[in-house]
Amino acid sequence: MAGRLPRWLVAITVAVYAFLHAPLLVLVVFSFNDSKFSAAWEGFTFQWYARLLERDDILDSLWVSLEVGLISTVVSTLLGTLLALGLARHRFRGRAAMESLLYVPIVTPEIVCGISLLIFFMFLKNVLHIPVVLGVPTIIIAHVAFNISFVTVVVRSRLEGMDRNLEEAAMILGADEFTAFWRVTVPQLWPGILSGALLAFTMSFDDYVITSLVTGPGSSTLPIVVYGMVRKNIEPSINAISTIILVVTALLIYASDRLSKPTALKP
Amino acid sequence: MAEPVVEFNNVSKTFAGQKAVRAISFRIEKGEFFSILGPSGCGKTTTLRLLAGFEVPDEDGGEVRIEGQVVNNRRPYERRLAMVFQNYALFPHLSVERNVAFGLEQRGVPRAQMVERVRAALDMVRLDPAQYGPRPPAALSGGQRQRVALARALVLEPSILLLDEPLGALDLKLRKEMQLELKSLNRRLGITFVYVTHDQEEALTMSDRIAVMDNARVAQLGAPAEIYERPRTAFVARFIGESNFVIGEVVATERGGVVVKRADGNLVAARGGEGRAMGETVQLAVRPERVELTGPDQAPGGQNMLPARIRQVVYRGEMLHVRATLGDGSEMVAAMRNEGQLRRPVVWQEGTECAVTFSPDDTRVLEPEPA
Amino acid sequence: MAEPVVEFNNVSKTFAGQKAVRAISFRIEKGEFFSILGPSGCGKTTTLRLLAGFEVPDEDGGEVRIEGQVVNNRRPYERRLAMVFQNYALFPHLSVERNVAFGLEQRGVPRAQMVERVRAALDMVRLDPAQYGPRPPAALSGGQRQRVALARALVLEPSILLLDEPLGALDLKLRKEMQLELKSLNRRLGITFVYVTHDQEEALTMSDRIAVMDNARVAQLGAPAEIYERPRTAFVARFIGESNFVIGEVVATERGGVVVKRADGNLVAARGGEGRAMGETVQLAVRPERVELTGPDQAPGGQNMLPARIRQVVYRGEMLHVRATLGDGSEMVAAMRNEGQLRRPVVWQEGTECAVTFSPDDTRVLEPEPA
Amino acid sequence: MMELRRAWLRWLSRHPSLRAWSVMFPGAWWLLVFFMVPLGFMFAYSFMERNVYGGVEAGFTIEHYARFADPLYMKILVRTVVYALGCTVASLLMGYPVAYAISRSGPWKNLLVFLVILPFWTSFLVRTFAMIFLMRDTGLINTTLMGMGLITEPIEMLGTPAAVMAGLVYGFLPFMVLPIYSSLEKLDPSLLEAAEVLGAKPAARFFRVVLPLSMPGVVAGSLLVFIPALGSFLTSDLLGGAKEIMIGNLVQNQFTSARNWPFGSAASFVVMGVVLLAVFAYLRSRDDDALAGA
Amino acid sequence: QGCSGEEAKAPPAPAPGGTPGPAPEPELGPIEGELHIYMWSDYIAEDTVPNFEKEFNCKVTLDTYESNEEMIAKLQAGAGGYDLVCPSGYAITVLKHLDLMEKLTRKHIPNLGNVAPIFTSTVFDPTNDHTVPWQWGVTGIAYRKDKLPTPPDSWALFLDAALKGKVTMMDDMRDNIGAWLRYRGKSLNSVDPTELAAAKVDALAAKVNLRAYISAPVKAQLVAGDVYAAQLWNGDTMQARAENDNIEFAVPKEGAAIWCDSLVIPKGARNIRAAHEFLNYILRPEVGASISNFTGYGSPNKLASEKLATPVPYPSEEQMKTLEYQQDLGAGTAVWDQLWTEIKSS
Ligand SMILES: Nc1ncnc2c1ncn2[C@@H]1O[C@H](COP(=O)(O)OP(=O)(O)OP(=O)(O)O)[C@@H](O)[C@H]1O
Ligand SMILES: Nc1ncnc2c1ncn2[C@@H]1O[C@H](COP(=O)(O)OP(=O)(O)OP(=O)(O)O)[C@@H](O)[C@H]1O
Ligand SMILES: [Mg+2]
Ligand SMILES: [Mg+2]
Repeated sequence: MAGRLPRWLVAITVAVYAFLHAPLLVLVVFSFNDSKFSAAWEGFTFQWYARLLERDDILDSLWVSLEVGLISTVVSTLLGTLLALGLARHRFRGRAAMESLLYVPIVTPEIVCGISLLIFFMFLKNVLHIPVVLGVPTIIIAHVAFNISFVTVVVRSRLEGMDRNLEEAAMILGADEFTAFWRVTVPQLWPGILSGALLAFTMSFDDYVITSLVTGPGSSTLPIVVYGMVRKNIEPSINAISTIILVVTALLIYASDRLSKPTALKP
Repeated sequence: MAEPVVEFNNVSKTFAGQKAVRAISFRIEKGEFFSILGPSGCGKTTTLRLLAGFEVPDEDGGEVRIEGQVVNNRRPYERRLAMVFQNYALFPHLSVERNVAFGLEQRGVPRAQMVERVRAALDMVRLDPAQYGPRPPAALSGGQRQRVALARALVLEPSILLLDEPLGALDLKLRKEMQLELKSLNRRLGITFVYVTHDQEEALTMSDRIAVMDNARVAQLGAPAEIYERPRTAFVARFIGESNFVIGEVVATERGGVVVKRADGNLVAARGGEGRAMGETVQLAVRPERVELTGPDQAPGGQNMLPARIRQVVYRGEMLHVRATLGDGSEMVAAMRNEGQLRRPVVWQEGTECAVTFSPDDTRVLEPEPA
Repeated sequence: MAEPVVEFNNVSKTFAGQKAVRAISFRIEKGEFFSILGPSGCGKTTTLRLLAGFEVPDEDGGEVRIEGQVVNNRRPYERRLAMVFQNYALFPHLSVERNVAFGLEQRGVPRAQMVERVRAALDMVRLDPAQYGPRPPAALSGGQRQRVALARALVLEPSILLLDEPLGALDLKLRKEMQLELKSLNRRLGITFVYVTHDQEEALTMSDRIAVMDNARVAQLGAPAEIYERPRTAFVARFIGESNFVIGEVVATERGGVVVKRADGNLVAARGGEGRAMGETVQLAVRPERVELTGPDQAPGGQNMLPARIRQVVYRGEMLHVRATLGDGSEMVAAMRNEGQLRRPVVWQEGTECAVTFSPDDTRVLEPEPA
Repeated sequence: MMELRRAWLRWLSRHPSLRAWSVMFPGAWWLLVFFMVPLGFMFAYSFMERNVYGGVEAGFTIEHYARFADPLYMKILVRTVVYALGCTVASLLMGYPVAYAISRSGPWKNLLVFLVILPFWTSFLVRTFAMIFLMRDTGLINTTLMGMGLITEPIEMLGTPAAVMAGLVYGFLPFMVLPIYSSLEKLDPSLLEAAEVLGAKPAARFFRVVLPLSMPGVVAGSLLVFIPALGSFLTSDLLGGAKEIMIGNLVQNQFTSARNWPFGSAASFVVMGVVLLAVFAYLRSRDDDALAGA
Repeated sequence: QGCSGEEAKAPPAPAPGGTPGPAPEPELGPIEGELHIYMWSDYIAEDTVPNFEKEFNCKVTLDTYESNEEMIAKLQAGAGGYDLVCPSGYAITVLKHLDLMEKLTRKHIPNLGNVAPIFTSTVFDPTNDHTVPWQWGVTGIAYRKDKLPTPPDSWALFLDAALKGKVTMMDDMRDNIGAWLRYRGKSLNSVDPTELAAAKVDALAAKVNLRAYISAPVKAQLVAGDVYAAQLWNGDTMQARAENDNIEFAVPKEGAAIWCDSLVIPKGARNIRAAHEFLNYILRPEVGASISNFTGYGSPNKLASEKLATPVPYPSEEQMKTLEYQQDLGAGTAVWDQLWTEIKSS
């Protein structure tokens, strides 16, 4: 069924993509604007990119953000997918309760989540004398905690109504539960896992409120730096770094999409 | 007798209050070609799934043994069997060759050998590895998918192979070729086959033994000829091949047989029926191909003979079925060899008076069906 | 001749560079029971899908007409047909009865009537509406699912009904019952059937006409008896039923037939073969059930006769196949009625010398296969 | 290693409920320890006395919950719910077609999915300021329209509810698109064909087959949009001119300017309670459906 | 890493003015490890930290926060690790109440005497025990002189219906309600219900004219001309003015908030000696001037203030009568919050 999409549907899709990307276009354009306030076009310049080289704090925080984003995405995607699997595939008492608990992190206001974690970490440190140091590890813990739910909800929706027969086929061919999960379930779930992971990374990469509360000296993430700069005024070097991130990810995505061809069975 | 490879002891399985398999027991010997035959929904697939380990018998639902070990709680991958699924269950994200290679990879077969075996398996199911190997299952026809499913199981050369209608989507010619391949694997490698099929001829030609299931129970278990020639119940007689039934009251019992009187007064002699009392109503069965038609007064002696009138001649390829109505309105069918209707049509025409004759040796007394 | 209901004119369909259907043409009359038969992967499903409108013919790929209108670009729901899919395609989110009701709802059938028709359709496929109606398709056995798919199409009583192996997962007995139901719908309501099946007997008994497909082409199109008795090519002869083949050089041509000389010098007379020249090598076919075995010197006159030696007797339920080796090592099969092997075994034993005889009238000259 | 793994699996297979929990354990444990326990502290806080310098003081009171009786807060709650609902509906109407188009776009699928999320790898504030630039009086949209002579006066966009809605939808669209996409992606095309040949026109096909089968994605997406939209606070400030207050602002303010932690916690728990009850009721009803069907 | 303490070649300390008799002060250890500063972003000149690092051979990490409460919450929870933080005036009061500040060791801050007298002994730290003033400013009105007929001199500007949609006020309850309290001649720290009720009436009257409640980001709109007048800080106004010299700053005649952010050493600081060195360092005239030149705000450092590129003169005695520091409202905060919520949601 290579049924072509109706024209109106294509039109809506294009419009939505335009809606999503129009602000990006502005952002990219203004990264070359010779004005500090992005008020109007004042002329072309590379100065904001040059300035990035001086702003160690932006680059440092970008690395922290990437580190936090990647690790927390991997961990939360893994845990969230397993949780979704357990919920979808097994019937046990209190499943609905367990499932609605999943929504707690989603409904909890960020500030409440952040402060409660801060208090919790300090409780561990000062009352239980567990040596907790605020910094990248605590940020990762926090991000995983609020990302698991998002991943689980998304993956769960993909699992709904999925055929168990394929896993059975894998098992009768000699794969145990782990292998069957990895070789068969994961590829079937892939769009769900990918969606969940993308959401998780996005939220981690863009979180300010919670991160600012559980971060420690010397581990600012990009949003913390950006929020600081933006509080006063959005300096175009932020546009420049955003542009670089966009271009690099777009290239990476394109390249990986090109490279990932199905592998043939070769000796 | 040697240790059976597979043993079901009183195994039951219930789905949502409905019994899909009801206390069935059987044993399968090593290297045996064991078929399960039965109407749709009788529990064949469930039986295979119990054996494969996808379903666990009910609590107190008996035990499944493989090579003497109770395996009720053994995981499927620990049972070292292979299975062809009724709905194929091909991995949609893997190419045909990777589907077939899957089990080999799990067993750690070296790469070079794997490629060779995958190619051989695809060849065996008549799929060109070069042409179909790299395709995704979605780009195959129904029969091609079924063959991939078959290849995926065969390539493992397991000691026990479960097949759930593995040839159902194939045309007759290919099916025959596959039957020969399967049978030769069975012989050559000593693989034990547990085979579900709807095709009776297939079951009859290929099997060492057949279990006929009905309504979650095993109705009869035996060698093909035994089941075909000596069906125990009306269900089996009707289900395997076709049968003519005669109902009557026992008027005489002799050694190895009875004589029955039909409602219209005609007597019919039959074999079997041990323990049936005089006056009891019994059902007799006789296969259409054991039935002869003669002129009303040309019936040979020593045969059961019932006067009849030809109702219809049905063309069925190799065979012709002639349906005749008896005096009481019931019907009997005689199967004749089709010797060419265009040139040498059968002599029987609708409305002709005739006699239906059949030997008492071909007539069997049936047991009553279980409740 | 009346306007055909369905017409294919040189229709082609290519998938990824491979022709799945190659310039096929045929016409189907109103109320006809038209079957498509052919080996796995020959393009049957693709043909049905072209007719249903799921596939569009290639550019310059001919035209599909329904009731005289070119429908190449008409959407399926505008074609007012119904179809049973090879893989069932039941809606997993709807119960059995809602699956069956789906098409009626689309047609705005009033509620009360709908319930009645759904119940009738489920009854027709032998599924108890009370028991199975509320179940989701996932809780059905394979054959039960197929029956739901069938009911879902039948309930609509469309003017054209496409069926892609609709009975493949059913046991023989049920299949026969369904065949009768389908045939009666065809007769009673004048529904035009386009029927894909692997079961030759099914095709032969039910069809008005059969198209035998081979490798994306129509190999022969005709009434069942014609196809069975007068296959045009070796492919059709081999594919429909079984055939014995004889190869030789034409040594004489007579009106309506030829005489052929085998490599071992034996002469065989056959019908057909118009336009074949002397000296040309031709292939002849004769059905096993038209072949008789006699003692080496008891062969009747006027028949083709080839000396042979019995190689094997194969038990096949209703029939026995006796395989005999000719002088040059080639093999011929004679099909005999099974008259009870336990009691009245055939006289032919492995190794017996015999004569294979068959009438020239049963022997047909085949056309050479297309490239 | 392998032996250990198999032994473990074998043992698990004999204990079905442990099997479920062994899969869920790591995630559940993380949620419990790093979310529920800390939240427990906050729950306790919501019953304590406020410390005027931040934090809480020992004591027990329900005054912070009682404060919700004030119509002021009810009004805020209702307004927030209206915005969140509007945002959910708009996201659904925009996101569903996009998700559908992506799921039917063959080899471009992954690329299109990434393009949906790509804008979100820039900072929220940066994006929002870019939107402000587009929407303000001397912004790109107005100057373009005026340049083309379509309007003479700039359209006032910033500071209107429409701008807030646009911002909310912008921010949450991927949360709608991705789950729907992932559940549409597995839709078996032969089901659509079956519907079509049974006479279903495009609309019927959509409402009777596609939509029900993608319902898990729609539900997940709607929850993932609606719930966070309830708690959003910056969008309405930046695009709406901060002239209205949402429940998110209220909570945020309690921890910042008002330094009233217990009331802030209580406010969050009230919202959480309402939402979770609704979710729980929904899940229960769905479970019952599933059981009735099986 | 391991910064070896190298005694600073600090300039000779001028005699500290107005400092009471020296109490015995503890000796501080050497400069150890890194110096962690936690402050508002963009609030320090770009050369300040590098020069310090070079001179004292001590690595400095700068982390930023966006609200006093965020910083207080972390200190309050006991998340130490910062050596210097930069609270606003009222936040100093909070930190004091929560006992989260270290006492300064004055002998290590010889430059303390450079601080202008009006920024010593403030209401927040009357004894100058804990704070070193950092930057000061006034919340007034930034306006486009080309768009307004006459320069504004009163908060009444925001009640002028003629400017409907062209003016903004800050999105902060203290600044906003405070302005309306001043407008009626009341203290901007008032908790008197009737005074607050009157302020609410004015605030609501202004709300209909306002384009938005918005703080610093209004600069771009001022530059672009979408907004003609905005309640804003003087320093931010100066930054905007650099882009468009039609922008001017006015302090309403009714009075306004003056503020002064300070550096303090929080409890739990690890590198107290380095923190002192840093405090002393920023009190150098040229360092202080560099910082203020960058931020656009005034420097509380008298010597630095004289060196500014664009002078930000200290308020006169006269002006000081109407300028007022925001003080912590204690229990009154809740009343204000309720009021602010009402204003926002009406
Ligand atoms: N989507 C596809 N892409 C590529 N090739 C296809 C596709 N679908 C079918 N084919 C090929 O087209 C040919 C005809 O397929 P079709 O499904 O019509 O066969 P069929 O006659 O129905 O076979 P079967 O009896 O096995 O169902 C097959 O060789 C098949 O591999
Ligand atoms: N998951 C299930 N839930 C409820 N009932 C089920 C389930 N699976 C199967 N059944 C029922 O159990 C019975 C046996 O099913 P099974 O699949 O074993 O039949 P089968 O003999 O393989 O039939 P077929 O030849 O049609 O495939 C059927 O009546 C079926 O409806
Ligand atoms: Mg089955
Ligand atoms: Mg097919």
